[in-house]
Amino acid sequence: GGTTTPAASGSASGSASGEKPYIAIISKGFQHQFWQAVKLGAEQEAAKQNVTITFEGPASESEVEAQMNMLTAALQKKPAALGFAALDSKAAATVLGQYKAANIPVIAFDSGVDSDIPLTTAATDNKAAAAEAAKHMCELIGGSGKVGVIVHDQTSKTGQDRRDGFLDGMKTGCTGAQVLEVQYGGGDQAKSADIAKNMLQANPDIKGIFGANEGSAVGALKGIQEKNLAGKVVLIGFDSGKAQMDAIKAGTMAGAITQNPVGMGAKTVEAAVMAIKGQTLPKVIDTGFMWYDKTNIDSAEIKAVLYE
Amino acid sequence: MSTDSNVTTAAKGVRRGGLREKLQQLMALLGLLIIFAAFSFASPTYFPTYSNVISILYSAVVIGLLALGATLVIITGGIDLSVGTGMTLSAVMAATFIVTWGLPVWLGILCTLLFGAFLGLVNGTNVAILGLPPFIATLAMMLVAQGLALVISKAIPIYFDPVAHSSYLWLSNGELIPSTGFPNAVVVLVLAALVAFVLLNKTLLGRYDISIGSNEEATALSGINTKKWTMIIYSVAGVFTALGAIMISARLGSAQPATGAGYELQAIAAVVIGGTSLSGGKGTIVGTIIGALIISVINNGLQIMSMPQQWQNVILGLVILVVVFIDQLRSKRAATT
Amino acid sequence: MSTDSNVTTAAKGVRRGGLREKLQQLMALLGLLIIFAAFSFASPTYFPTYSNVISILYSAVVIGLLALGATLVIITGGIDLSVGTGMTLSAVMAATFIVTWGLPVWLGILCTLLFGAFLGLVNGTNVAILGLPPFIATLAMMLVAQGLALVISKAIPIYFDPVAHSSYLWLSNGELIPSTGFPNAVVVLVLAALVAFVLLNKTLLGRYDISIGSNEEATALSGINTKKWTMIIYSVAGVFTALGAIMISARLGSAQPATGAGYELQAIAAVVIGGTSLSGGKGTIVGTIIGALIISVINNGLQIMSMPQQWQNVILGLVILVVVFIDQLRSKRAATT
Amino acid sequence: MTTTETAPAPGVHDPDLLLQVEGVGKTFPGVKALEDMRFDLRKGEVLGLVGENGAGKSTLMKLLTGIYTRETGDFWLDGEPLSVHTPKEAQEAGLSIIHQELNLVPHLSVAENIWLGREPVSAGFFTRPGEQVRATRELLDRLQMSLNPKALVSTLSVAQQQMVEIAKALSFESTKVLIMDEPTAALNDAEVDQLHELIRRFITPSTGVVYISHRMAELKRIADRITVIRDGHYIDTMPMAETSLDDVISKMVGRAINTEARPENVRTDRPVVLQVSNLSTKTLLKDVSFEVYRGEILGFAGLMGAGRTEVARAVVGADPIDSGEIVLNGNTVTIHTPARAAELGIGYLSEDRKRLGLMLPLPVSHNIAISSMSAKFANGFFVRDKAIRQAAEDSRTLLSIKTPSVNQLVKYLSGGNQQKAIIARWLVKDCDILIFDEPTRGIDVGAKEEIYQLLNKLAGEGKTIIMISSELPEVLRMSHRVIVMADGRITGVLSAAEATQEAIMTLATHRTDAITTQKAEN
Ligand SMILES: Nc1ncnc2c1ncn2[C@@H]1O[C@H](COP(=O)(O)OP(=O)(O)OP(=O)(O)O)[C@@H](O)[C@H]1O
Ligand SMILES: Nc1ncnc2c1ncn2[C@@H]1O[C@H](COP(=O)(O)OP(=O)(O)OP(=O)(O)O)[C@@H](O)[C@H]1O
Ligand SMILES: [Mg+2]
Ligand SMILES: [Mg+2]
Repeated sequence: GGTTTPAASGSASGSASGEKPYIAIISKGFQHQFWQAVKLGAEQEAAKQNVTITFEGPASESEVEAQMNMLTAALQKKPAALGFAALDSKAAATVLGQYKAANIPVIAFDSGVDSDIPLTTAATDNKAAAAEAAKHMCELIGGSGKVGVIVHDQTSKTGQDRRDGFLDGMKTGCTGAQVLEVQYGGGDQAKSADIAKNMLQANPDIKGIFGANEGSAVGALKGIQEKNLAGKVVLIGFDSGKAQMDAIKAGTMAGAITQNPVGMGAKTVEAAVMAIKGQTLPKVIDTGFMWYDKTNIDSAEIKAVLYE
Repeated sequence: MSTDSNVTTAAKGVRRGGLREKLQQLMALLGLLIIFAAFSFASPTYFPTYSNVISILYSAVVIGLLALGATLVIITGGIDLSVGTGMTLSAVMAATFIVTWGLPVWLGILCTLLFGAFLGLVNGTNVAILGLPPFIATLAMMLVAQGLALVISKAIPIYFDPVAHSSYLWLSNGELIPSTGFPNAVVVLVLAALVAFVLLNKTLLGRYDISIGSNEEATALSGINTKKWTMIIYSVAGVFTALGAIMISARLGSAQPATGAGYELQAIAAVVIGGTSLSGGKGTIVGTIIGALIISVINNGLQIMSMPQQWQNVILGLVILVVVFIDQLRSKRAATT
Repeated sequence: MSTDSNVTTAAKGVRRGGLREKLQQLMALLGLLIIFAAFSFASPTYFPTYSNVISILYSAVVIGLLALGATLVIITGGIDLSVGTGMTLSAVMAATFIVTWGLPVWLGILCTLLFGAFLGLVNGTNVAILGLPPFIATLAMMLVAQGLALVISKAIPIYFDPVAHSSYLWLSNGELIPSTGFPNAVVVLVLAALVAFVLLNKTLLGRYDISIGSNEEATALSGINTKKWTMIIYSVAGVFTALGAIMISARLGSAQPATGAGYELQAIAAVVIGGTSLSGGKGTIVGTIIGALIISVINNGLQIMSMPQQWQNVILGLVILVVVFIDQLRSKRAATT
Repeated sequence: MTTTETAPAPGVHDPDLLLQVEGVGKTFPGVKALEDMRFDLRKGEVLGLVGENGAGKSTLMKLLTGIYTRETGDFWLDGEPLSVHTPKEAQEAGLSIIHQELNLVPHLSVAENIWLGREPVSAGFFTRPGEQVRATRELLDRLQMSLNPKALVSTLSVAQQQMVEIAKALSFESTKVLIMDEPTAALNDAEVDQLHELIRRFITPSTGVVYISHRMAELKRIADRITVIRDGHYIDTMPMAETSLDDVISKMVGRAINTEARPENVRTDRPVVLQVSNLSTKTLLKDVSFEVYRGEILGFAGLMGAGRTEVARAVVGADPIDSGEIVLNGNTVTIHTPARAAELGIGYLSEDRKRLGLMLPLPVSHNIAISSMSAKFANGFFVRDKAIRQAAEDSRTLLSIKTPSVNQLVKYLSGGNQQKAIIARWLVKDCDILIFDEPTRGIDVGAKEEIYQLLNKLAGEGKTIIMISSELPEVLRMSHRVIVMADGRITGVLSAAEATQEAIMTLATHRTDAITTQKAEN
């Protein structure tokens, strides 16, 4: 949850009133650790910039309508700026138009918004990030063999981008490998564990598994462990979290792609403040992604973007 | 004392020309107003504004429409778990008809409503003819519809063209009465509620609905074709679901193949908050609409108050408890006086 | 048998727990076996192996435990929508007790079971004392538990220490009988099912459970404190939910505050597939376990067959329909012969 | 000549009286059910309690047994003030009751129902089914009832369920006062005799029975004294031996009633309306064939479980038939649902009003109108509420249904008035063939006569009536012909002239070889 009462700024330039400007941030979720990390970054930056924020998102990444309702409710509070991670950017077009009409600057984050309303986008290129995972997968399995893919969601933009990025990466960069039918575990670790086990059951010669988010990856790890194959199957994950980091250190997971969620949150607030002040912004703020494994997990650069 | 209160509550109460029932609805409305007033007090600047009231109404539309259909089904003593993903599938079909096949908007809408009726008919057949428990029949439909929505859409949202299908989008976002900010979706909900009200209170369908819900076997022995009517009622519920599908896809400008799961519980909650009994035989349309509004007001109000999100569910849960409890108390008291 | 000698067939009636009922369960088991055989035929190399059977059993544990509690509640004529998020909250509490507070594992487990009983007691109180419809009471609990799980865990998973809490993790992953690959979780499910079986069939709790579900008023008129027993039954269901929480958190090595929603429908589906009637008064533990296994086998089999996932739901839905339909047919036939 | 006893004097609590009730009042919304009610029960006697439908008999008994709370009045048991608030307390004080409406738990067995709340247990929690069945067998043996202790109650017929209720009430060792609210409404004569035998054995110098019934002949046989109430008021108490039935009836209804009218013989020149040939079902019926003439009242007699209800249900399509043919007005018809039967002009009034007759939570008017909803009370798809209310009001007058309003929920009516509401349903529907299964169950003498007259009138107008009844006098009085069944077969057809109690009983107990081949499931 964000800070308490929003600043009563009648206009978009809330800073002029002397009170703290209020920035509403609507994300794609709030329950998962990734979003908690984004929120943390946003709150830290807000404290630094002396603004108040609220941070909310629907319970799951398929609740497009719920996100619309949050957008309209936030509009009632007349924020000085909006940070927005769209579940479906076209669906939001109308409401964003209302924000524009009310002169409220919009900063997109996490994934692009298909519209010219957002002043800038602070996002990870999920496709490129997943392609990077595919590159490492190919290397680690020696360029051939069966690879399983467990994705958290087949309809959300992140889920699709990571899936497609990985599949494209494998197709173009790893022609010797055979990628199995993609399975979806909803990010639920227990479900993903069962999926991984069943994949291994049906394909005992699997060489690698890619888990497209933390829940999928940690679940896959459980499945591999329950099959007593820990360390024998190349497992690549996404994002951080204690379980993944421990597994990488222990060698049961080969490595993972991490984004910079804390940085993403911070950049979003920073951009919003700049927008309130009328400063110009770059069209895209790439918050980046990085590959990490046993070798670099303790480096300062990686440590800075991981969360437990 | 258990028996005493059991029997004595049962023992009490006369229906005086439906006066009590009207009173009961008035009280539910009062509950809604109290919640509204509380939020207005907590956030006087942002909550009780014209535009926020419209936000509230707008966000009640889809759940409201689904709940209307669910009311009719629940009154038979059944339940419909498929309204959420059934809506999703119907929305995908609407987009398929209009976007993929290029049917004219009016025809696409008609086909979608028919498709909804078909889904309902399948539920009704499974319940009435195959004799499956409604929970299972509609749970199966929930799973099947969820899967088919993904299959048909290839798990990708289908977008309406803002120009070519502007009339479709207008159904939700447009304003019949210009520059009032009053979206058509709300008008649709009101009209649908009226239709449901007439169906339930003035037609054979409504009479057989409550009769089946009160005692299906006795109704059948009275010479009513209860199977036929059960199928009709589920089909009509399917039409309301399809209407919900049209409204949500018109609002979002697209058919989202993954939304919808979870809507069924909200819709059923709205129905029950509105005073309809899950054991059948009893229910009102006005109550259902009030139930949907109560959920919508609470969600909106807590967001406006910037309540930390994890607390929102806690409070929603508690408020539902309190509202239904008071409703319960009141109807008990009303019964004793 | 002297009383029976002068009675005609018709006058004798049918006994519960009699041959017919046993036959019925045998048939449900047969359904399970048929599905199993079908998958074995479709994937003879990978499906019918020892290790895969263990996978199936393992993945049925959590739903199975939740379904056991749900069976007891459903037999009263109630429903428990809070088993999913109630499990999540209980898991968070288990981790809080053991990891955060550092209680010894055995004490932490005890506290968790008590906490589960407490959640159930709240549900039971809302139903029996406040007279709320079970659907609403447990829906509210579902929302509250979901919120509280996030609040207490600060929305961050709580990890057990693989060394310090190894005995906790052993509860799910360990093998009582070494190198059989047979996880303790399955043993726990079997024991829990035994306990539930004894409770339902050999104790007053079971007797009053059926009696309340069958005719609450007559039960109360017989001098039974139906409110007290309803509260006890919901509390016991809460204990099973907490046991599910312990099993899932021990398996994952952490309490995940955001999972659990949706598990309730699966648990209820398992109960109903197992032949328990949602209108109360009738149900079996063996049926519920078979129901949980049927769901688990279908999920496992379709994944082994690499069925595209959107089709998995469609097929799961259809199989549920067919299984329950055949069950229905059979029990109707059995009733007429 | 009737001797009116002195009414129990207020304030005097005679220790020789077992139970004394004084000044009891109870009001329901819109209804004053009881006002200044009193009666007393002597030690060792059976007190008959009579009154019209809705007079307040059941309400009084529910007050006594702690189900309702009384507003005014006092009870004394053995000269001690009695104050009970729950059924359990009443039980502990020594008051056992058999309710008018069945109060069993359908999904439990006979034994489980009898001992519900008093189960034999070990360690305070574990049931002992063997012990329980043994105790039940003993009890049933002692009561000479042929019931299977392990049978699920839901699979028993109404009559058998009534036997379970009776066994349950008699299973309490400490019972001093046994209250029976229309215990015989579902029983036939043989069973009534059996029940009376049980009652006589129950009576000791320190116990007593309150016996509510609408069957006067029965009261004459079992009751020592009789108390009449009317409209919630105490009227009179008389010794049974010195009282004539007509006297009781006139006190009850406040006027005289002709109880002798008997229909003329059916004229055989009338056409056959319905012909049923070789009807068999999987459950019970074997080769049932009969025909009914236009304007005939055809009685169906038989013992409990003879299959009369099953014939009716099979004919209207409520149960599947195995083989057989139904010819209606010369045309062979197939009837799979009661809806189809209704379409063809056949209506069926079920014997189990609570489970298969009433929509309890709905108004009286709905319960009356439901069958005719589309035919009479709708303009196309839209319902005409005014017409429904009018028809309901008319029925209320015609059958003198006692209710504060036709909008009253039917569950709040007294048992007999509920029955009248269902009869009204079929009178409104205007069917050519009416199958009435135990139509006068729980209906008071006065109203019964009115219903008989109505049936005669309907028959006179050319309607055909099939009347299933376990009350032999009723069958004898009303039927043009009587069909007797036993074990799923028709064992005889008697003309009005041939039909006597003896003839019917001989045929009803006429066992065919088929019985022995039927295997019992156990
Ligand atoms: N729970 C109730 N609520 C409202 N009215 C009631 C209720 N119970 C009984 N009454 C009314 O009280 C009156 C007395 O009913 P009661 O059941 O005692 O009659 P009864 O003498 O037993 O009649 P019957 O012979 O038909 O069984 C009736 O008018 C009935 O409608
Ligand atoms: N579906 C069924 N399953 C098991 N038993 C049944 C079924 N239907 C009827 N019976 C039994 O068959 C017997 C015949 O019942 P039916 O009701 O036809 O007899 P009846 O002559 O009307 O006698 P009464 O109504 O007095 O019991 C009853 O004992 C009933 O319990
Ligand atoms: Mg009565
Ligand atoms: Mg009968």
